[in-house]
Amino acid sequence: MTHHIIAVRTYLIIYFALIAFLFATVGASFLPSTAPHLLIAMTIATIKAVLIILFFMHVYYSNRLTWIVAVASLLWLTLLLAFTLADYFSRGWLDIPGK
Amino acid sequence: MSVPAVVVEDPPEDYLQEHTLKSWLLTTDHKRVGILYMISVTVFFFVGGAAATLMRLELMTPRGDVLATPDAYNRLFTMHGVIMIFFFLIPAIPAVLGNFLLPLMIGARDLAFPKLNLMSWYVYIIGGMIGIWIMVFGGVDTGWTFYTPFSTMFSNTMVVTAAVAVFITGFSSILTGLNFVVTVHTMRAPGMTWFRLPLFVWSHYATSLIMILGTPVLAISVVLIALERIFGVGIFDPALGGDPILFQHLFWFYSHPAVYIMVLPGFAVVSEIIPCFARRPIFGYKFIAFSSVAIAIFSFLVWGHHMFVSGQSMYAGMIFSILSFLVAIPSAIKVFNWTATLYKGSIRLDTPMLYALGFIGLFTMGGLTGLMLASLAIDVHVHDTYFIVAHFHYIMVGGTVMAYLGGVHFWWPKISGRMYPEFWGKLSAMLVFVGFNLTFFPQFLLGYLGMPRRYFEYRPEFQVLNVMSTAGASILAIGYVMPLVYMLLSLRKPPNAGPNPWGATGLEWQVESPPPVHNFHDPVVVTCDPYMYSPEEAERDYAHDQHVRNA
Amino acid sequence: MHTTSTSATLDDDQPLLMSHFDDLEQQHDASNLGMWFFLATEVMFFSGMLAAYAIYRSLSPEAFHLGSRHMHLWLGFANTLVLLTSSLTMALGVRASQLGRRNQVVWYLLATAVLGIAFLGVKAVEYTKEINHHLFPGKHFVVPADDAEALMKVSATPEELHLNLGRFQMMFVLYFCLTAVHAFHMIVGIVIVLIMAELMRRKWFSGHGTTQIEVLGLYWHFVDVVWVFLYPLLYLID
Amino acid sequence: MWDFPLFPEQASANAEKLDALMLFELGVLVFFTTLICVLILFFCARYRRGVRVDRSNPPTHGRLMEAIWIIIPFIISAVMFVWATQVFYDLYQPPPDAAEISVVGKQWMWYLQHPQGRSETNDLHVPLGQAVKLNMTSQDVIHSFFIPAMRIKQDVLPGRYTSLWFQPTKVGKYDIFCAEYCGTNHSIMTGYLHVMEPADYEKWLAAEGVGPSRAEEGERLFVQHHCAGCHRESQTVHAPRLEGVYGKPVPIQTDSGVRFATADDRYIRDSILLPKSEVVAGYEPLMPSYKDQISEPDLLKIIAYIKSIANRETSP
Ligand code: HEA
Ligand code: HEA
Ligand code: HEC
Ligand code: CUA
Ligand SMILES: [Cu+2]
Repeated sequence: MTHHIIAVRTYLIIYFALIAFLFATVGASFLPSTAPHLLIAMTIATIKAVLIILFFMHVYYSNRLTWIVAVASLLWLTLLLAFTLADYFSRGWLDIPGK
Repeated sequence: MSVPAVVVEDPPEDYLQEHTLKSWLLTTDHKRVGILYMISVTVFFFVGGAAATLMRLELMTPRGDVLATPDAYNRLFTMHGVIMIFFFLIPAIPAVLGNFLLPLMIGARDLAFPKLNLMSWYVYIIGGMIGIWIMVFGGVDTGWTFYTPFSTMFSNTMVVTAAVAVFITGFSSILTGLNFVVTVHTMRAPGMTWFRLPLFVWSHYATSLIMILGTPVLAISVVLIALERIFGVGIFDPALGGDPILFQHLFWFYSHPAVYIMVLPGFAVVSEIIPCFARRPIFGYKFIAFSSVAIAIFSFLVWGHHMFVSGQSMYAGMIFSILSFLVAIPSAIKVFNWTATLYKGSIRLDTPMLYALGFIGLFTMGGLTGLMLASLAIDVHVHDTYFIVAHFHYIMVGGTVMAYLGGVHFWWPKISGRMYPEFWGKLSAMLVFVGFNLTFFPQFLLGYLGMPRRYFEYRPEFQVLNVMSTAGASILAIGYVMPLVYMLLSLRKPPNAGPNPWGATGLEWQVESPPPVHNFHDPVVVTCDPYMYSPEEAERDYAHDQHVRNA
Repeated sequence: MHTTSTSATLDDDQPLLMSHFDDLEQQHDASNLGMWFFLATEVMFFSGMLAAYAIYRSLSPEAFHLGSRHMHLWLGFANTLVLLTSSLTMALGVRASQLGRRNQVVWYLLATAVLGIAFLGVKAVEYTKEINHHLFPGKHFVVPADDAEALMKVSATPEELHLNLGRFQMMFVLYFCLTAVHAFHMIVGIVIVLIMAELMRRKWFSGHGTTQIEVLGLYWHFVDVVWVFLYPLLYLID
Repeated sequence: MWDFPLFPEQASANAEKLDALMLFELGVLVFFTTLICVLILFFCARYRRGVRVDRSNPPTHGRLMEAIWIIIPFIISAVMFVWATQVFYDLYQPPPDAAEISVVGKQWMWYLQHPQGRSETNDLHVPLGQAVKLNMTSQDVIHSFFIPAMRIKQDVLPGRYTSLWFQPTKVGKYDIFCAEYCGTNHSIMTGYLHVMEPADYEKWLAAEGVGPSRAEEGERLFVQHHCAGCHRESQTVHAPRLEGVYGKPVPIQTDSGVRFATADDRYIRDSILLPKSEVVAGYEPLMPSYKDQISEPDLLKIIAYIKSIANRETSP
């Protein structure tokens, strides 16, 4: 039962990085409307989430199984989104109502 | 690291010894929780079966006559579906046999979270009570699929209560799954490597993955239904900007994988019974093991095959269709491997084996009709007809219920310490097989003829086939009541089974029956692969026995 | 939790081993893994609503855009800040418990709970504002006049207009669902944090409660991660 | 009693194509089921305990065997998929000369409207050989339009259109079913498809049948054009209920104050075509103009509908 004990310094660095990214998201939302807002916002959110998961939740120091569980749960979320959206986006392809 | 000293007062020897009600209701012993589940799912099975009986009676004639109103019929099939699926079949094998056997099979003293395990039973019972409450005080008439906007805006029955019941029961299934996965990962005995696990454990592992990843989606979709009804906000109602198809996506994202929650444990049981009664190692262990996990993963990618004519895009339909074919292949692998396991065996046709062989035949048939449904054009015709009803009863009743009964007969000596009467066992297995086919085979014909499902009244030309089906159902009913009776009667005798009546391998057979409270007396170390049977040795023993008997 | 077996030595630093585990490492791993799998179910629980969000937003971007203008961007910002900070205090709490500093753990947990409550307070303020503006979906929902007009401009046919008006409400339906479910998780989290703090104070846990606090930390950070996504999705559509 | 059907009638080209595919898949089913059952019975007989046979070295795995029984099902599946998808695809390629019939499902009946103007409920008359395309929508819940003899089915959704087509090849009377569970009387939401000789069909068209009344059709249009979305369950939009409006004085917002206008045919027509001209007091001018969107005959039917609910209470 050996814990990897993370230095306070690391925690603080991550924390301030998170804050910086928070400012970045809000800032980005004021960009002119031509910018790819959704993309930027989601990229930043993902980075933030990854930082929290890796360090606050110690995944970076954990065994492979924890990695797999963490990644798999996100993968499943994507599967649900991808396949459902695939239906909605391909609906207009055929010029037949209802297909 | 030093292990702290543990002072345990001498526990009572076998797990059944304590008799107080409290000792049952507060138990954290996985074996006792398994028994609690066994009693409760049996009750629900007969409640659901009673609903089926009434439905079959109603369908004897084309006009509505047995039940007073179509609403009564609609409530019946909804309750039949909800009870059979959520309160019977999903918990049946995992929560009864899985709970009882999983720790024994991997050489653990209990599941990783014993209290959570007991809690899952209580959660299940609360859900079940709400379910019974609904039946008594009004019922639900949406079908077990809860399709919107009927369920949210039009039905004036107890949909919200039903949503709550399903939501709660879902949690019990999540807890069971969580417990199993963690147990398999962390609590295997020394030497119990992944490829020494009995296939029962592999299948339950795969089942648990689906429970963990799928059930929450069902939970949120019924929550959304409840919210939509309570606040009138139209998440799925086109009148308010919603899309009813979205509900179907969310529902089937769980409910398709859920059909594998129902059948994988059946595979688990059959994979134990077949090698034991063929007295030889199972053929293609790794293929069977991996195909379970493959099914668990790919089952999440085919849900749209329930929606081919729902108005989903044609391209999505094609993707879901081809993926459905692909997910059928791991099932094919299993069927062929089981069959190959009979080759060069020394086969005994005891009751569990009869059930297991019945399972293979009926599952094959149900599965192959599933392929017809996965074929887009055919599904257009047979969708929502009795063809579907026949398909899923072949797999769920012909398949899983058979496997469950086979498993109960197989492990009954272990669970109770007593043998059941072999003659009656065989008779009931045959009755179930015959009755089953008579009930559900005509429904394939009805379906292709075009009789839609969930019909209270139907066209007169369908009557003959319906009468056959009802006749079959009554045989089936006898076949199901019999084991209940003789199993209960067998409890009156003193334990007579001995630790290993079948001469099976597997850790659960190494301890006495019923097993001791802490499962094992000495630390377990596993040194060999599973299913180390030898047909030749079995033959020699048999010849010897015959010899002794004749002398 | 610790009645099944009694430790003879009662060594403070040594966690108790429950009778069905072989050793402490196994016990610790099981708890940790259990929480991770539980979090996987949580992800899927949110994913149903996120799927609804993704679909409706991609079908009616204007409606969602207009809806999000009614969210209180700076309140949300403040709340994100609060929540990130609470994650930091939680992480430090976990660290303290790993080092066996019980008093520190109590204080960090209290700080976490206070920040969590602050978050809920701000959320409550937002909710009141929205409800007062008739933006709570249901019978009393009113599409503000200028939004209705804006939607009229982007809709080619009456059918589309009708749809867009519905989708405008949908934005709020999803906003309330997502944030309420998130808030519910916060409430559960805060209650547990407070209970744990009290138990820590009473030295109830063996082995400094490290396993318990770690597992709690995982849950708390997860709730934080959810918010990290919700904030841009709900407040920052521009 | 014993002459009951075992196979549904074949009354369209699609039915023939589909049955061929079905027979193929049935062959696959029979083949594999028999194979498995025969093998099981054979092994059980041959290797039954006590029977003297060679049981030495039972194989425990076999790459080749596994490969065979993965690849063969795979190939068969691929054939099924391609074939079925082909038939399915054709089901969504209506010929350009198809007659378009509009179908509206409603708890628990079908409204059918022919292009020539004649409409009927639950029965559908079509001429032999003429391709027919159905444009379908629902007024309430999901229904599903199902003609077994044509082997076609399609869900009918509220708030959206779906379509279906068929070409009848045999004169006769065939079942129409609602296949999606839709509430109490789902099982009697049925009807008949009458496939007629073209000449008979012409005669039938000419005869004045008893279709739905104008007001009933008006109600259908009222839903179809989304009026009901605002005027019935006005949740997102604050719009007046139309029950009991016809013939009553209506307060109209003007710059200076409120005046009253009587809700007669003219007023209703203007409200639909030029809604901005007279805005009811207390409401936002949200109603879109339906100018050029609704044909004159339809407009009359809608007005007839609004008239027909003149005596109904305005529900809260
Ligand atoms: C335990 C439950 C269970 C299981 C395991 C399955 C397994 C399968 N199901 Fe089934 N299904 C249901 C329960 C189940 N189903 C239920 C309850 C419904 C209806 C729900 C409702 O609407 O109420 C349904 C509905 C349903 C539909 C939707 C029909 C419709 O509503 O229109 C479809 C469509 O594709 C389908 C397909 C399949 C397929 C391809 C498999 C496959 O996994 C089958 C795989 C097995 C085999 C293929 C047999 C073994 C193989 C061989 C012997 C070798 C030969 C193989 C090949 C040639 C490939 N099922
Ligand atoms: C595990 C799942 C499961 C099981 C085991 C069964 C078992 C049976 N089902 Fe089930 N069925 C479903 C799951 C299941 N069903 C589902 C999901 C649906 C779809 C619902 C929907 O459309 O929403 C369905 C629908 C369904 C229909 C279609 C209804 C319709 O669409 O209109 C029919 C019709 O025949 C039917 C019949 C039967 C029969 C005869 C049995 C038999 O096997 C039952 C045998 C058991 C008994 C006969 C019990 C014996 C005991 C007694 C008789 C004692 C009675 C006691 C008292 C009266 C006190 N079922
Ligand atoms: C997007 C919402 C919307 C749609 C769609 C809509 N209406 Fe309206 N309607 C309104 C509103 C708001 C008013 C009140 C303001 C006004 O008079 O313009 C109104 C007013 C009316 C009135 C006058 C009511 C009275 O009390 O005098 C009639 C008649 C009417 N609508 C008929 C229809 C018909 C017929 C349709 C469909 C063909 C339709 N509406 C579609 C929103 C709508
Ligand atoms: Cu309409 Cu069923
Ligand atoms: Cu499925």
